[in-house]
Amino acid sequence: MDAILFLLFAAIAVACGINLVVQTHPISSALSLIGVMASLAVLYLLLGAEFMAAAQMIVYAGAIMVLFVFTIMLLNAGAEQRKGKSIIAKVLGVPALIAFLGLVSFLIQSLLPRSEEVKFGAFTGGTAQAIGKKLFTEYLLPFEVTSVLILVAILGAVVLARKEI
Amino acid sequence: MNLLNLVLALPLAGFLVTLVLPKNNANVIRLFALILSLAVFVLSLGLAAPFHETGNGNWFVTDVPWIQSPEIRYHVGLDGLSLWLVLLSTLLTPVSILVSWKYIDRRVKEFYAFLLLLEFGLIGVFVAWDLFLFYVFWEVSLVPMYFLIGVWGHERRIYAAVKFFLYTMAGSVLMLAAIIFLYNKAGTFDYVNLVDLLQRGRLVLTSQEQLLLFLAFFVAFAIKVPLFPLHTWLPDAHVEAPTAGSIMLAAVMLKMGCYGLVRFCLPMFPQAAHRCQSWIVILAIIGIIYGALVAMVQPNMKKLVAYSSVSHLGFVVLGVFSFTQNGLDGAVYQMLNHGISTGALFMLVGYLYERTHSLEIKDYGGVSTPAPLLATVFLITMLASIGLPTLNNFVGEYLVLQGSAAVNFNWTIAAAVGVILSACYMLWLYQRVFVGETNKSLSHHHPFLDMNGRELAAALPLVVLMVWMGVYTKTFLPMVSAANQRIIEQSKTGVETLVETQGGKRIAELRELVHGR
Amino acid sequence: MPTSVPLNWYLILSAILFGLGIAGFVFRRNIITVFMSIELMLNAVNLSFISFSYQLRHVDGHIFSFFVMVVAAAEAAVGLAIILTVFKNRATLAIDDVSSMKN
Amino acid sequence: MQHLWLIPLLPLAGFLINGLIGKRLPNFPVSVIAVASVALSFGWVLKTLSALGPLETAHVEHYYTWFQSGTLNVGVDLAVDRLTAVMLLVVTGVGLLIHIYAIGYMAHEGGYYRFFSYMNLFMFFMLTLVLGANFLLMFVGWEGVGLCSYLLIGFYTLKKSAGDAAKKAFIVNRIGDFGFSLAMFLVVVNFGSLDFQKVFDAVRPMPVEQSAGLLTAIALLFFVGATGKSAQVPLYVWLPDAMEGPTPVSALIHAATMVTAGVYMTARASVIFERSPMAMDVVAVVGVVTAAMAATIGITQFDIKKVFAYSTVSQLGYMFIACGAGAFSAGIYHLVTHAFFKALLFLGAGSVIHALGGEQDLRHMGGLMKKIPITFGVLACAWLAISGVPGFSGFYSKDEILMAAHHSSPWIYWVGVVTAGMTAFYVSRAMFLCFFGSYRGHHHPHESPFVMWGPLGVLAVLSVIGGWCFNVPHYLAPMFPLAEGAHDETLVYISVAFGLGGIALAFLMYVVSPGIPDVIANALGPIYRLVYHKYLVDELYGAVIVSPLVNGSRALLWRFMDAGLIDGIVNGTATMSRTVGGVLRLFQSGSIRSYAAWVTVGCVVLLMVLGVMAGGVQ
Repeated sequence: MDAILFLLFAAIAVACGINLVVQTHPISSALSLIGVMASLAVLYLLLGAEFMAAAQMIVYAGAIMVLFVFTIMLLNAGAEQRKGKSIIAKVLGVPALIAFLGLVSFLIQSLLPRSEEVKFGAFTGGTAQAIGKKLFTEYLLPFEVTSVLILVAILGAVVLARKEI
Repeated sequence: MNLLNLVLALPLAGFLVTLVLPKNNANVIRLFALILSLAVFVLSLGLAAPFHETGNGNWFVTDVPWIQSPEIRYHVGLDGLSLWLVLLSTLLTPVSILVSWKYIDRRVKEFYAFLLLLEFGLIGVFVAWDLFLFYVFWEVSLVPMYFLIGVWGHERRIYAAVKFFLYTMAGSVLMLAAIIFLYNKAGTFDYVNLVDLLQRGRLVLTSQEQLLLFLAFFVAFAIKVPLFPLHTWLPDAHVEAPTAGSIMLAAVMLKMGCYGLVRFCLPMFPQAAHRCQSWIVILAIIGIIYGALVAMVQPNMKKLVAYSSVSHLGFVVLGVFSFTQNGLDGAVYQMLNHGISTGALFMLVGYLYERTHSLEIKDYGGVSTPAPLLATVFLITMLASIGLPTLNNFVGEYLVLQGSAAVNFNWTIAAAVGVILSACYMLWLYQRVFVGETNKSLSHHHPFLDMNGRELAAALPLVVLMVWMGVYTKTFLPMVSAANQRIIEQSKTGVETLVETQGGKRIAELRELVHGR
Repeated sequence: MPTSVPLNWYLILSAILFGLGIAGFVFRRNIITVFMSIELMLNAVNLSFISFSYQLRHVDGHIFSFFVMVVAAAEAAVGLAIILTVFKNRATLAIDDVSSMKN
Repeated sequence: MQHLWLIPLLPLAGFLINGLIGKRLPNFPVSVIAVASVALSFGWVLKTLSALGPLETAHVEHYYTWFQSGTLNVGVDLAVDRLTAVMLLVVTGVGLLIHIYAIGYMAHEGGYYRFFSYMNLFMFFMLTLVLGANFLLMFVGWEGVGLCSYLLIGFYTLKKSAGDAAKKAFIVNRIGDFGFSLAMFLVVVNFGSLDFQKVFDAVRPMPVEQSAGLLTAIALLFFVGATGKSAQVPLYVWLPDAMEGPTPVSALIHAATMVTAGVYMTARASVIFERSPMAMDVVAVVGVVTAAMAATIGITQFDIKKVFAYSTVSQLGYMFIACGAGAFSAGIYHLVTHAFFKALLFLGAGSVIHALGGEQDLRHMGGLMKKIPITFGVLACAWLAISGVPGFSGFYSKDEILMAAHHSSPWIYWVGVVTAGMTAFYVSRAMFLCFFGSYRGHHHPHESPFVMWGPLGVLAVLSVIGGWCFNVPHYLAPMFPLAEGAHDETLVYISVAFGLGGIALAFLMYVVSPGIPDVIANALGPIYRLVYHKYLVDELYGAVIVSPLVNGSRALLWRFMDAGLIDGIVNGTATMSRTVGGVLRLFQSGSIRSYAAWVTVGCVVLLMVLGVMAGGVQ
């Protein structure tokens, strides 16, 4: 059962990934990115990371992708004009990509040959409660620092996007 | 504030004050620089006093901590070896200032400031007993010479200045690495402690380590000497440098390299020095003959004298690496003689340049008719430089050859050929410039004048010294040979420890070589 | 059909997604798409974090990917603001026109 | 304490006075200072020798240590023994006469003060050479006289040939000094000191070396120095060219004193030479070869000074034959008599040239007997002396040498006798061409003033009575034991016969029928031309040594090695660093996509490396 789920959602993720790369219009690649994120959320669940799955859907897919879509809409960015990419890039591009991915996967396979089976429910450590405990004890400092980071990012965004520059 | 610190500090003070002086009237600056350098010279004469009573030992020693974290001390002192080199630099600075009275007309202030800074650097190099301090002064003396060549030089001055700088820098960087390595191993920069540790075997360097350290120091000094393959910067630097620059470069700066060889290479790395003796001596002999032969065919006067310096300093290296008392005494004495005679030669070539603005020999001819005094002074200087007895170079050359004969007579035969060649190219130069009909082109600028009072005043002390050092060496040599005696002891005792690091046969051969017949 | 999947498949998936991210980052011409492929790469990294934390059975991996998410958010905000200003000044989104850094 | 230092210091004082303030003084005071200093020095020599009496052993005076380094201690010490006494008398005596003669000869030449200051400087160095008590002080004088001969040969600064001749003389001398200094190094290395006393005491007990050993090496190297200074076969080329200098210079330096320094040194170091038979043979052979060759060249020359120059080279060869044969006292004896009649010959020639207003070519002279009788009378004495006519000084000393030569190796005797004949021939030829027959010149000759023929007269007297009056071998007996051998009368008659034969032949050819010399010259053709052009030795040296050295070092050493190779490497590193910089610059293209591409390529390479390593680890 787990395998089917994994294969299904892995396939969806890869398909959306390719679609993101191939599509000309940014809006469609944005949507395909949302697809990838959703499938990843499911995989997180498979790996027992409920909080992360939720966070993924809410923060990533919900907030950041909305921001992307909002920007694309705001800029009314049209599809990329195909400025005559050099033929080699087109011809060589795809096979090179496949070769590269194959090489990487072979590499991982050879590096970690006998990894354990992933069963749903084998590791239920990823609950919000466990993460919360760890977050506010061991990782308190990074937590505070990231809050500052977020603040800075907000200020930056506001300053940058001002009218009269 | 003992005398040595005063003699060292005054040029630095002079440098700073000159920079502050008003830029417009040059004479005030020239006068100030001259008076200051004369004062320094007179004071430095006082340095020789204790040596005349006792004959050797270290005097005017000040040993004050300077920097704490890497334990660097301001350890300054004077012994027989460095005494006369200090006096050489304090003597030649006023002479160079006098020589460039009219020669330098633009940016006068900076010129004299750099000259005084150069003097400060040079004196520092010869008196520094702390390796780090020595390295600092080594670099300090490099900078003003770079500007002297680069700013006031002739056409290709930038190329020459950069080449000079990079050559010396490459060498001195190696030396710095060696100094730091030594510091890590011994924990001190102080030369006296280092030699003491090495001698008593408390600090034992493996023979491979010692060889590398020796080579690092040796390359830095060989570039400065300049030894045969590393000499190509000298002719360019000389041709492009102004007269004062040439005098200081030839007379004193080349001695920094030779001084370094005697002071650092021999006592600190005796085994390595003995192992490298043969190929270094061969390089020196090649330098002697090669320098002389190439000097013979130079069309440019300054290049000729520059190559003659390569030849003369080949003698010094031969003397140093013969490891005999005679050879070392001769080498150090030859350093002083070469300073005087080549300094005077460059001064006179500078006078000729001032009159005709050309250094090519073919533009000259029959100068002795319009300028007999210049011709006679040049004759005396030339004779001194080719080693005529009763003049100064002869004693040095004789002792060097004598020292090398004690070790290996073939070296002496080869090196003595250099004495013949030096006569050839010098006489040929004198022939083409001074004898025969007067060349018309000499006086088409303005009439070819003879030496005036100022020029003679600059030349006279050197001529007197040439005769004095040649005839009565008792005022100069005893301190030098006392200092050398100690260095020979240090370089000899060191060889005992070499004994067990190498195979049987080699031991007998080395012991026999060192203790001589 | 095997009932469960070995862990390194997850890693392979993450690598593939990462590769796709790089492809998009390198070949695409539109800044926003490039930006999105970077997000994709970050997601791929998150996946590998979580799969490793599954293997090690402790939650540090999750926290770390949580922080990655936070950073990605901050980065997205600032990045999009920059894209806005670029668009306002240059009126183009193609990467190649934005090369004033040429020496 | 005889204050020997006064002898050399007086001429030095003369040099300093004339050198510094001579320019402003008129001629007369300059000459007074110069001659007075030499005369005082001569007087002091006489006083010292009379005070020291028989001089059985050397009288040494130490003044100060010149330099001291380790065990080697070289002091400024002067010493007088019988050999030095003889040399002192010759140097100061003949020197004084030549100085007086020079007053007249140089009267109307420019640079009067410069000439006399150099002459005094020469006297100082020659006296130091003779008086020196160690090899190094002798070397000081040795190089010093070389310097003065350079200055005086090149006295006429405007004449380029004079300058070149001076340079040639100095360099050839320097080659000789090269040998001398090498010998000194060997002496110090093996005997630890340079003082004559110490070295000779160390050498005396040493056995006579059968094969080439240490002493032979030292002796031969000393002899190289002697050939350089006394113009023997390999290094004689500078002496004929030295005639460019004024005639008093030729007389003083290139006849009487400097060139004899080599013979004096060989006699001084006789202890070493006697213990190496090989070296003695080399000395004798070089002597005889030089004598013969120089005599043949002398026959063909037309310049009167060149004839006498080659005669000097030849006579020096005789002295070295004597030294080679072991009869050092005979060599010194001939040195003394030679100083008299050769100085007289040169000064006489000078007086002839002076009379003819600078004419030196024998072909433009003739019939001067009537015009300048005094000069002729005086020269006649020298002519008979050098030809070995019995009763004159030359006869005594030359026969001593020939006896000794016969005693050691007969073939040298026979070559010597033939050369004696040739000597008589070429001197007579010069005399007949100059004084007999009709006047071929276009000047109107006038007799020289008293100041010139005065010294000539004294020298003439010395040339005549010098032989039996100064019995030098007898005086030097304690130093050089006389060879007992039978004084074979027949040998003397043979040599006298050759001498007179030479004169008669010359008389026949140049007075009776002047046409014959040209006939013989054409008959001999190429041989004559070869000998006339001095066996082309100068050209040979030029081609074999000088030009390859000069051109070789210009093309090979300077252009290729220095400028090409070493500078090439240095500049090469500079240009290489610039090109590498240029390539790297292209990376900063500004386009984000190229950066991205390079980042990816970097990752790929990294991955591959990891893969390889991982593969390896497996």
